[in-house]
Amino acid sequence: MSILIDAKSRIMVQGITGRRGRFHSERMLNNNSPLVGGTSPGKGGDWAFNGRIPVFDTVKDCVDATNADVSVLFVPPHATVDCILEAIEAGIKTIISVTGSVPVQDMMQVKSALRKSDSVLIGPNSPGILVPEIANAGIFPDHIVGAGDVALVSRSGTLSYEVLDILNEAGIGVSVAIGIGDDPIIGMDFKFFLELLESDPHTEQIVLVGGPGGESELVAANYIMESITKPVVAYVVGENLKASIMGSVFSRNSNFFLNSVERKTNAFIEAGALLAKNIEDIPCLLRR
Amino acid sequence: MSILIDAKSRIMVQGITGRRGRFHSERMLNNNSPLVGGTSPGKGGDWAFNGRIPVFDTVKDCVDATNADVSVLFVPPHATVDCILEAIEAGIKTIISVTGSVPVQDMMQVKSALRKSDSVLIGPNSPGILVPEIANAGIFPDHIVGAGDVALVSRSGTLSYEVLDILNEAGIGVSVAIGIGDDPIIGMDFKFFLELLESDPHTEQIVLVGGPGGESELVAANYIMESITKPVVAYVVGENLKASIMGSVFSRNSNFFLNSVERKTNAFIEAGALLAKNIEDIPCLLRR
Amino acid sequence: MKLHEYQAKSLFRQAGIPVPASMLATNAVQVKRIASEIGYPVVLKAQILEQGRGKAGGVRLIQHEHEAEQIANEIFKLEINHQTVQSILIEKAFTFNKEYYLGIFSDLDLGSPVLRLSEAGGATCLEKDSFLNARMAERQIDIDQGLHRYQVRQLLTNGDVDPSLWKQFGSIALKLYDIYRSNDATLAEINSLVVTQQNQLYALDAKINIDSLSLFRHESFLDSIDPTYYGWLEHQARKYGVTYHQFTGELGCIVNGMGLAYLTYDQIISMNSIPAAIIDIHGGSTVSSMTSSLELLFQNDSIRAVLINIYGGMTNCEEIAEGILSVTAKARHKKPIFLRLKGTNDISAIETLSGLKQLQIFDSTHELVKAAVDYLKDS
Amino acid sequence: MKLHEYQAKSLFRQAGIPVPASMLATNAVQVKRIASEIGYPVVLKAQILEQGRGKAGGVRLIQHEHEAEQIANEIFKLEINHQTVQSILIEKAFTFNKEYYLGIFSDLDLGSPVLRLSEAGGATCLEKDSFLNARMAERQIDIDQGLHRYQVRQLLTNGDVDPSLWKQFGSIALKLYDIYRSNDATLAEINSLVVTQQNQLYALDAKINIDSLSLFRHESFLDSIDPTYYGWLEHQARKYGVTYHQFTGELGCIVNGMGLAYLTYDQIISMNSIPAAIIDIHGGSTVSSMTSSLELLFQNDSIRAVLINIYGGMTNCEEIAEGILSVTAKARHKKPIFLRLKGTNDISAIETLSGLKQLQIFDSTHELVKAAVDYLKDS
Repeated sequence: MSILIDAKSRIMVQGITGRRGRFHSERMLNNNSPLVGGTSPGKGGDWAFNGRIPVFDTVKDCVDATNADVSVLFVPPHATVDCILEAIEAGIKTIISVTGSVPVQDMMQVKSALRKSDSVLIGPNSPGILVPEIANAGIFPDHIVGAGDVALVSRSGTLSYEVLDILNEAGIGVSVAIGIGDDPIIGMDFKFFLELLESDPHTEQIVLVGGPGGESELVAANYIMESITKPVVAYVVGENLKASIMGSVFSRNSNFFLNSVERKTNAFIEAGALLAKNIEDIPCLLRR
Repeated sequence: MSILIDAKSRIMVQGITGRRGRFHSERMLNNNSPLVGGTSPGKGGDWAFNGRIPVFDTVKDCVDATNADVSVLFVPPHATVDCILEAIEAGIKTIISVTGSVPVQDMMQVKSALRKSDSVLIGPNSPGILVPEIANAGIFPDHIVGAGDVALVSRSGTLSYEVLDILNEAGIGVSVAIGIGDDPIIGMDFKFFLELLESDPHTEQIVLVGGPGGESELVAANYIMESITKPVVAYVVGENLKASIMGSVFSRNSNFFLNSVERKTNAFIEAGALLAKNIEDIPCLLRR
Repeated sequence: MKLHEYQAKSLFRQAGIPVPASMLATNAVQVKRIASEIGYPVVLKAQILEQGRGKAGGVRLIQHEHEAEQIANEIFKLEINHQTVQSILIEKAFTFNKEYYLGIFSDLDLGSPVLRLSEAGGATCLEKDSFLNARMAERQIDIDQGLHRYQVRQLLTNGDVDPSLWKQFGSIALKLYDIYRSNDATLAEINSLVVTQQNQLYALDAKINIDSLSLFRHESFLDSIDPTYYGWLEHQARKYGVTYHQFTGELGCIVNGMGLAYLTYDQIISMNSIPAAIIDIHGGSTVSSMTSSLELLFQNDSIRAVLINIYGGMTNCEEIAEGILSVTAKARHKKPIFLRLKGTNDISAIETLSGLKQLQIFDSTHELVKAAVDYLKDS
Repeated sequence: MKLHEYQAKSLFRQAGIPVPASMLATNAVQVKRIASEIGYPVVLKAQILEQGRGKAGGVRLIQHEHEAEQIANEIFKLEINHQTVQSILIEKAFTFNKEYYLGIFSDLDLGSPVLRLSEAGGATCLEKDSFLNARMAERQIDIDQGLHRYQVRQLLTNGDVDPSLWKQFGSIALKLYDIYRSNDATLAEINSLVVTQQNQLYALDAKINIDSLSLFRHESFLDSIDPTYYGWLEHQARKYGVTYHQFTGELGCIVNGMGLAYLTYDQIISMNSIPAAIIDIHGGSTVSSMTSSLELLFQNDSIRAVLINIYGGMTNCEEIAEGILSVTAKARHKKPIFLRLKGTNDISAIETLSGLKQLQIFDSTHELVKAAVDYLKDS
């Protein structure tokens, strides 16, 4: 059980007949995620996976027929804004964009549409939401971790696998693992998830994995100080990157890198979070 | 006393130093309308009319200094959308665009902004709001009519003068006269004002003056039937225009003229309004 | 204002909407030369702004070179609803399997653009009944968010359009919307949008109306206004910032505001007469717009009397009086003027006009119209 | 990606933002000829994409013809931060009274464009302290509603800009925003915007960065990518859809995802080593992106070993293995490979790699990096 996705969730996939969409939908079926339908414009009326999953032309058609309330997107970057707006209009509650590398101004339009709606966007460039034993709404590797009471919120997808792997080795299970997305602009930030996790009865401790660039971690640290009572373990990758290197080598946007990793780690320490210096240290910082 | 404007209203003028703005602002001062300030970008800090009225660069500055809550626009058509959006953002409650001939797509943007705000837009191409003995927020001729308990809502500006003149000749005064605007797209329609007038304690009877084109009168007739208990006298100009003439001669938009004057007059009769066949008949249809 | 088909197609071509190869000609010899370049069969299309040019013989298919000049000459001789044909578009003839209608228009009541798609394209689809009977779909567009592909897809799923065409429909609709927005159009329409045997969509016709209120930011369109369509008088009036409505009678009218225009027209018709013209000088008019309008009416020999019906709010009556005086001061301008002048500064305005012999002043629209109509009947 | 000044100014000119007369030259003789055409004094500006070209001598004022060739040659010989000068913009020299900064940039945290105006323009205004100390103002722009003149006016009223310039400021800001929007820029900036003695605003410099994620809809910019700036390897990598980060060491790395790139970098540095390159093949990578990336590293003689750190979610590990096999099958590719391969389909992927002698497989990032760094130290 968890935030955003639970036993009653009904998941659909936008782009279910594409190469990636088909592959990961089939995985979802095999790991017993509650996949109820998908879209592929022009293929409405077909059935995928040996007649198990209906395919629709539009998200609206799929929602009308299946009551889907979570949608996972496997569509090309240029189609992402269109598919997210379609999902918002169709009333999807939780939209997960696995697709990344979405143009910045497209995402600005999406953010504007989100503000006027009740939908939640995870990503773009998110591995999705993993709730062990309930659903793998996205692309988390199967069997990477078991159920438990630690929640993981990570900016990077691959780092979230890395951390889940380390937790699993240490015998720790999770209530939920969320990749908030590692694109220049994403839907929901750390703070949004911290707020949900604070009141989630299935979560006792929180692991937050951040990185360089932007101020999402600083906002999160401030929020932890003010409003989070559950123990938080924070890890920020990129400690050896200097601002000069980030600006030129890992270049996305020079302003974006004004907030250094050091500033972020200090903020977490001040906020009373436990700071993991190395990624391998996370398990021993969790209260056992 | 009246709707939208009362003794506590504070009126400002956007474009107060332009030819029209200066002329009509001075008239407002002379007829004791509560004019408190105006804008003219670049002239902030000046005083107009022998130091009686302060001039500001922006609507925000004017609102901060004078608490203006009504703004009357005397600006060129190409600047209208900009000035209306500025007034909305500055929190002006009642925006009156005397300027007309505003491009259609500009007004579409304005309508969208209005929907997200608490502001009310009268016009464009409106003579404004006249509340005898309180304020002439716009360009109604001075002394055209006295105070009374009949409200006038008219699409055309010049026709509203015509009707007020006729009422005045018949010794009838008004609680308020409103020109809703005669541009292709306007802010508030007949229905909006009918709703306010129904609950206005100073209004006993309503005169509605419509015209060809659009469906605002049809919506109003339906609303009168369903929700208006006060007596309504309706007059729709253009009875001798045929759709073919309107489409080609008085051409604005052919779809716009699908709803003929005859359909509108019939709708008002069905709604229980008293129909004035000629404009001169209006006084004798009002209950004395 | 309406654009000619060739102008609209040029915008389509720039935006990347597929259109058949075509060129414009202004005489029959040109037509023949161009047709040979394009390759027969070709379609000749009269470039006029009236609907129904097809029924009037303004659109002709040419199979062979020897027909070209003669048929072109026939088209150049056409007069369709008082319009003559100034130019012909020569277009590669197309064979197609199916035709659709795709359009975006400004819905003034909604205050939004609307996308409309119909499976009945072609000349008859605009007739009201057939349009309503055909399978069609509409969708309001949020002007802030613009048009998105999924919205086009949603319309397409309501109909019978083959899914292999959906992407093309989406691309064309988005490009049409860009044209609509960037040119301040009130209508941008493809009728018909056809499917070729290669399963490609092509815009066979193109219709674009530009919001005339927006022309200050699209000055290039002002150069392309077709004087044969608007008529010389309407064209002149536009330049002065006033609106000229032409009718067939002998009474020239000047009013301020559409409401007063409608009222004056209503009353003239009620008295069994008909105006020659109604010029709307709009609110806030100036001395020069009054002067120019009055000159236009005085110069027109078929106009025997002038009616001026002004109720000034924004308009300052003194400026109206000044305009009347400056025009009537000229010796050749002696047509009788019937005036009603009320509103802002009316008393001082009427004083300045007191010495004018050709002028009669009235107090109400009704009295004004009656006097003018009676004068024309009696003289 | 950054545009050159001359490219940005060409966009300015098309949009109607006033810029001084200028032309591009690629050799000193051309420079002299163009300077004579434009008329002295002129400014020569090295077209390179690094900041600080002024301090490095890349911007020179030329008063007389006899200096032109020599100074041009001096500029062509410059190497600024490893970049050589391929072309020079020759621009009419301007005398001006005052300079401003005007820019629009994408604020990634806000998820909105931001308009920024500062009364301190010029080369130093970008240095952080001077920028913050100068009078300046910012305003978030609603992407749906766009930028409006009143918003620019509101910024101007905060400052000391002469009101006679406000209209020009408004027009230029709106045009700059159009450029920003229609080209998917992340930055569109005028530094400095100067006031001439005739009280006209001119954009003396122009800087535009295009969102590289949007290049699929701006293909013309792809042709204009400057290979001297991105370097040949970065340029190749872009074509394969992967991102190449160049460093100075001997260990070539391939990872999927920025997080893993940072982690791998962190750990290499912690062990007192440095990578030669990190290639991010992103999530959902394919056999071909893996193959191309590995080829790039193998072809580089300064790279002595390859580290591959993949945790597949979207990425199917089987495709990674296939890529490794296809490259190592070629005889000349025998550099040692240190691999960590986990995630989707990892077991079957690792099975297919079992016979590969040059390959060592590890379970965690830490073990992987340690083994690779130790290898380089020991050999």
